[in-house]
Amino acid sequence: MTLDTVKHAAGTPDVDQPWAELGLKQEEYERVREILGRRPTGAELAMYSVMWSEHCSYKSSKVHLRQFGEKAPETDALLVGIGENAGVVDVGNGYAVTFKVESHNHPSYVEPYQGAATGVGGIVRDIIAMGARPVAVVDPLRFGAADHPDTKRVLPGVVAGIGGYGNCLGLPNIGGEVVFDSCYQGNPLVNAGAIGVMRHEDIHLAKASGAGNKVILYGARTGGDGIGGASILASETFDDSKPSKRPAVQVGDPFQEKLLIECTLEAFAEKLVVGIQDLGAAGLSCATSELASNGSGGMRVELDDVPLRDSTLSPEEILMSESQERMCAVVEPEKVDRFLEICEKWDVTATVIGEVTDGDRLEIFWHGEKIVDVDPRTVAHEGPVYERPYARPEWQDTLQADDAAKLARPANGDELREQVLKLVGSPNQASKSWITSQYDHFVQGNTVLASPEDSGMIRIDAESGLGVALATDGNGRFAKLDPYHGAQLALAESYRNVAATGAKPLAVSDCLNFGSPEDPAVMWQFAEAIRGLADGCQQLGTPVTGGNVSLYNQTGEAAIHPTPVVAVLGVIDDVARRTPVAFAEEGQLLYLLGDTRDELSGSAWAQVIHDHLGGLPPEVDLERERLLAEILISASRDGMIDAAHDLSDGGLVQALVESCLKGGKGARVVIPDGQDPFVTLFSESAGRAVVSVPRSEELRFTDMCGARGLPVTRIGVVDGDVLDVQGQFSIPLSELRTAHEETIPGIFG
Amino acid sequence: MTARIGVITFPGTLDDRDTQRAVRLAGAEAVPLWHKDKDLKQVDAVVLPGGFSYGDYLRAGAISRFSPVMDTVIEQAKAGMPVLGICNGFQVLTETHLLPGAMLRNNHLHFICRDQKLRVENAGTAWTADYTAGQEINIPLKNIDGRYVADERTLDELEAEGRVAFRYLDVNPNGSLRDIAGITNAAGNVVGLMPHPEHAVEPLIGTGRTDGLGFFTSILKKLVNA
Amino acid sequence: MARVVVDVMLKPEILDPQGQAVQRALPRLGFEGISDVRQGKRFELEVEGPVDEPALARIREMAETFLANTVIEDFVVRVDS
Amino acid sequence: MARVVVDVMLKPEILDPQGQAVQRALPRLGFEGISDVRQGKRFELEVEGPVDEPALARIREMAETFLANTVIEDFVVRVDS
Ligand SMILES: Nc1ncnc2c1ncn2[C@@H]1O[C@H](COP(=O)(O)OP(=O)(O)O)[C@@H](O)[C@H]1O
Ligand SMILES: [Mg+2]
Repeated sequence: MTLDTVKHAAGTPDVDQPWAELGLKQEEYERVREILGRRPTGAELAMYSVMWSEHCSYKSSKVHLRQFGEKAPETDALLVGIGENAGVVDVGNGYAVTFKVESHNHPSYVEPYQGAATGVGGIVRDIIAMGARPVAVVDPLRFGAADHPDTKRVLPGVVAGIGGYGNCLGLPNIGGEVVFDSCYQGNPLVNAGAIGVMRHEDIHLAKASGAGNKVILYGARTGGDGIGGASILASETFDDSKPSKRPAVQVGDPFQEKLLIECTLEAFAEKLVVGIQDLGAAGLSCATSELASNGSGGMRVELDDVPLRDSTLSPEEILMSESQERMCAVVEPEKVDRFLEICEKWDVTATVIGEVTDGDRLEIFWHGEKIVDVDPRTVAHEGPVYERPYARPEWQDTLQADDAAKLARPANGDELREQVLKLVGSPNQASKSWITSQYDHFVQGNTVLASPEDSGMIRIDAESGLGVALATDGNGRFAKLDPYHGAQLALAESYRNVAATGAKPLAVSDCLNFGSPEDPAVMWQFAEAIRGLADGCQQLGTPVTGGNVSLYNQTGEAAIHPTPVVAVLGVIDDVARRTPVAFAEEGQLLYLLGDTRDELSGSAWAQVIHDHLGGLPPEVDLERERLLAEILISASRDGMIDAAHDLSDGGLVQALVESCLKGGKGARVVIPDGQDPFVTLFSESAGRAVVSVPRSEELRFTDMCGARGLPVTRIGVVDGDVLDVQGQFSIPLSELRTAHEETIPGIFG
Repeated sequence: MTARIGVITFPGTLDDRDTQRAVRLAGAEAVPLWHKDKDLKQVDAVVLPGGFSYGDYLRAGAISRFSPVMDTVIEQAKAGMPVLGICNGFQVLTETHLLPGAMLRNNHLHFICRDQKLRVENAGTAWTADYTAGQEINIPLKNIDGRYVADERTLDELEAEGRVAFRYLDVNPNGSLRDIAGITNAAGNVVGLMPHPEHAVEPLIGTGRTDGLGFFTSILKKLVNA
Repeated sequence: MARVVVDVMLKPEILDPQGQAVQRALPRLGFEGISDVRQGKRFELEVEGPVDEPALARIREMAETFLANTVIEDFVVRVDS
Repeated sequence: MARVVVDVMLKPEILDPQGQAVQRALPRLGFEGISDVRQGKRFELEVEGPVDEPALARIREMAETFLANTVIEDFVVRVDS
């Protein structure tokens, strides 16, 4: 076997290369040849093919994602925006927070435990790479129907994987979502988010500069993980005798990652790091080309120096391996010894594999021969960009015309009662504590709020009480009915959730889960969702700081519901002022904030009672959301409310049940004059929340709402151990508790 | 003069910084100790905090037990130095045989994180003097290998000698024999338990209760009055 | 009653963090000369009735679909003697 | 290079919920006739040098002090052939 060196490639232009097997299109392969002025070597082909994949290059989504930058609202809070491993936001007192949500959907379907575990590992490395200490994780999840046998395989594995990895890493899990819908049957969505905290001066970027600086690879040894593509390359073209039995599944080692966190933070603290990049998708191909591309010079890498777990790996495989728990740092020569010492202290393998050069090429050597010689920008940042055709699907009109107004509604108190119990016990509305109790909420000793609360909240400065809140939301049903407004509803809900805890929403990250971009209908959903989100963020003044796109979530012709998941980060000056959801004080007054309209299309009620999806989602009024948020934040700061719960899926009655059960107190509720009891209880109108107000604060609170023009309606009082809706029905808390809490363990326990 | 309380960090320890904070909140000085050092830096007592040292690979606590620092801890504990093992720290203490029995996978096989009610059965140890015997406290529990087992003879002996220090109330969260949540050695200086007192020391954080602070005030008083 | 043993090990190319952690600890404990450690699972099944070829075939199927996760693990079924 | 296997099983009197969970699931998956399942660990050690009696004695010691916790577990050391 001859090594496919740059020289060899130049002399053998006609060799057949497996570009198609590696997922490149003919034009893309031609472009690589054009860029290089010759055919690529096997190693170069490996790099271009992974870096130009949809996952790494965003080739279908780029043209739309630009709007997040173009429409970005004016803000002083953004320290690092889109384009880095994660965005960074100023939260005051010299602190900066970085956060991001990512998907690990497909791997989690193949191997739920490891897929989900390595999803957490990946997002956490993005946070470390910014210079921050990770302080919490969240996990927005979507599965097929709860009672489908495959869901019993996937869900417990995913939950155990997220817990197994996050718990072992010492990161409190403070929020997330669990949604069941048969559209996710073959395509569960496993999104994972993380937050990190640092001082402003500790921000680090993925960039290699300063000729002579050393490139250090540290963490796990490189094995044959996740390189299906490279084995095609290795076996079919270059060495037919070699078995192409490389695992596509990556196994996580959270213990190794914990060491990686500690040793990286120690190196940051001693100012040893010039640039840093985590190794995720596309492994070394990505890390070396991105570092070099973002930096000022070139880079030279000796691939022989990469520590291997499997000595039989070919250079192509080493470049493509997705072995977990690895990082790449650029370090000044005189600091290398100290860096290696810190790694040694933490028992982390670390090796100098190359250096920054004053040229502008990325050159990679193997056994002394040059096997890669590229302009790193062409690999990392100048990949193909597609303007995929998109078109509003014909069925959209029919779907929107199929309004929930035609569905039979409960006719009396008894029927309402029955439907309330059915709703709060349905898999989507039921308590998820069987899942969340498998996650550590307490580790690090700074958790102020964790699930089930409207948002998770972490104290970041014990002295001042400064804290951050994070909520994630997405409603695929609404987005299916109207992707533009569906995305805005996800944003509005997440924003409202943050405000409900008393934190001021600051910035947004998102994870856009869609079907195949090659389907114009899906592409339309995608374009609409981004337009909606970008417009919404502009209006709310919360910039998108980063995120992730997951396409091809579909089985055959059937795509998942378009599912933009939106994470909103908020800040609170003093966590002592946070507002929980629990109704804990008897005698406090319950107020409903906002307007309730007859909006049941796409609702949880329509799904649970009628298995129906059609019509238009609830109206979006972002100015109202902003006003509601201001009121919730002021009320929390000034001690006017003791509990708050935003209204979303399941409407008012769902919120009441959750707040009552959490606090162990009942409520007496009166349907406002002239209102329809069913609509009052089940409508999913946006821009609403229910709050519990101490009697002493009633006037001050209602005056404030009145003065600012927010509709406020007294709907009852915290009382007893029954949820009593006067003149309609009454349900003991114990019965609600059974309905709400036994569903999930009943299916998965 | 206040007491110096060492908090050991093994690779994979997670609750070391929280434990240091709890020690400080109680008014003592927290001294970080590193697993590779035999030297205990003249501390008056040692806490082995929670976490997943060495990833809990092989068995929880099995690899840490052989750290250099543990040689000294074992020696000093036998000489009477107060030692508290929380969660993973408790697992390490059983692996060293400073405390009898062993910790196994929870009977339901899941990691569990919950507010756990306990009864303080023995208020005479170095770490529980600020509680009263029979007092009920509520502190977080979080583990996957929390099922305490020992043979019948050992269990009977523990009961007879009052060495069951804490018992689970309301729910046995993991199948521990005789609802045992924590135990002490015969001298009362070495105590181990699965739940986490260091996560219940501030009113706002975690469960919002401060029922765990007593562990740290108990030891402080004992050391300062000694 | 016969005992059938099913050994389940991670495939050789799959990372085995547990085995690695054990191996790294050995020299510290004074055990030299072990160049690799892999950790897997061992199941002991008590089988009612004769352990003939059909019974073994069923157990192999059980191992394949349930005891092992063949995405990442290999297994061996054998009768304990 | 020789391979030595160490099997570690919970002592019979110790409750084995993992084994039980497997056993309980079997009938649901259509596997009848398994009256008991125990789940333990299997270690495969690659030994440099000859696996003679002194080497085995060292491995037995390693199993006794490290690979197994003899408060709850029994172990068996054997040379893989
Ligand atoms: N949906 C999105 N919204 C906003 N930013 C996005 C989105 N998808 C990707 N990005 C940004 O594009 C950049 C590249 O993303 P990615 O390759 O996933 O980063 P990484 O490899 O570090 O995880 C990142 O800055 C990321 O935040
Ligand atoms: Mg990254």
